[in-house]
Amino acid sequence: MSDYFIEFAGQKYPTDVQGFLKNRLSWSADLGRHMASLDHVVLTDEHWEIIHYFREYYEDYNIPPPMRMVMRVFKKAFGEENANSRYLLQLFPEGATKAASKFGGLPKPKNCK
Amino acid sequence: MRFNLLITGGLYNSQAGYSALAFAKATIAAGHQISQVFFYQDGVTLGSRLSMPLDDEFEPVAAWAEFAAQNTLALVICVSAGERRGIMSDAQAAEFAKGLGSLHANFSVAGLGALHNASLESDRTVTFK
Amino acid sequence: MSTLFTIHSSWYDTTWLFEQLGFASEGDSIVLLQDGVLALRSPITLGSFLAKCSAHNIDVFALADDLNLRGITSQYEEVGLLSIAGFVDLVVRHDKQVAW
Amino acid sequence: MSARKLLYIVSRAPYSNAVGQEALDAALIGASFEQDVSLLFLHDGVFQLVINQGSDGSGLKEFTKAYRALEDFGIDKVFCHDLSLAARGLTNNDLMRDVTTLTGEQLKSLVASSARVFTF
Repeated sequence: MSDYFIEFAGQKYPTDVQGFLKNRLSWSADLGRHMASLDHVVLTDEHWEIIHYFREYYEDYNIPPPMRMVMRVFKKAFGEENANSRYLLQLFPEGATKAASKFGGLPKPKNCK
Repeated sequence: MRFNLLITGGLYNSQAGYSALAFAKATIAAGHQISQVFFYQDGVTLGSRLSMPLDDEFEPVAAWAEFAAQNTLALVICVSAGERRGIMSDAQAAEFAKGLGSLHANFSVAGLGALHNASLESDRTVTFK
Repeated sequence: MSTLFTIHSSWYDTTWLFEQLGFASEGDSIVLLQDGVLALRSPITLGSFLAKCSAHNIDVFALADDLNLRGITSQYEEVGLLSIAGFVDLVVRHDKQVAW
Repeated sequence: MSARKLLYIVSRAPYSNAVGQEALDAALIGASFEQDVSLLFLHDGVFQLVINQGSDGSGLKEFTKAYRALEDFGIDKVFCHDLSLAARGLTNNDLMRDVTTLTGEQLKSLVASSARVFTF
């Protein structure tokens, strides 16, 4: 059992020390919103677009999507002019891969880069 | 010539640490340079400061640490391979709330990018498994 | 571009390398080291493998220190005994190494 | 500098060790350096690609799913050794993704033409 957890709606959700969920299947959108609020982030539609993409990609491949692919999705959803890494960094100041994984209930991405 | 060494064999399941050290010494003796020694897969266990062989046994970690100090050599442990196997610096251990780290002071931690940088910049990459 | 193949593990784990694959090309070299030197005492003769290597101009070596450590003497004249300094020279003489 | 040919060879089966996961990690980094990456499955390594892997998701992670996404990460040269497949009673139909099968002779030239070879 994990030493760390998030308490939400009367339930305890085990996490790692940095607040990433141990069991991605226990995730819900409400929990994701709560996790973001703990990091002082209010999730907008744009955030959700990215988070859902991360979740679907991870479900298919057990790995976070490469940034190139994230950009492609972003471009499609919000137009060429908004789809740049600067804009993505405004949405997710901690880095899109790390934050989208976290709020989407996915494990912490490897830092072997 | 610039050599980049990659060690993937573990502390006690392979002779890799011993062979690579002999090779590294011969490389320097022949007038070549070693750009970096990268430890990956089970090889990261060679960076454990907590390894304590019997007094009359070969001490791979201490031998590497001493050789690196004498030749100002970079000994680099792969961060993710190390974290999987419990070889991490004090800073990493603190980040994970695990108390003190297990990494020997003469080793450092970096990502697989460091292996690729060194490999692409060196004349030879030599792997010991 | 020539390649230096190094075989680090026992013959019993790497028979497939010797049997299945003609992995080396003309001008390449093969070095047996660590448990790789056990191949020199394998019950199955290395003769045909060595004859093939010789026909393709592929040199085969074994690291002398690792033979001595294990109390093994080579029964094959075709296998050159290599000091660690000689090993370094071989690495220099080939463009890259492939470790098995 | 033009991209160099980096070859990553996996010759061990998945799950009893971290070899496949760590070979994959290395190959993905090689590709992120915009090098010309090839991934070759050889000997027991061909078991990495067998279709329908995985338990109920509670135990060992099915990291091999990522092999179906290699192109997204810039790796589009994925090879299997033909005899390694045949020796294990496997054909391309048993694999989770498209691969190019190589004969021993083709494998030899792949190794010969690579600038760096990382074996796992």
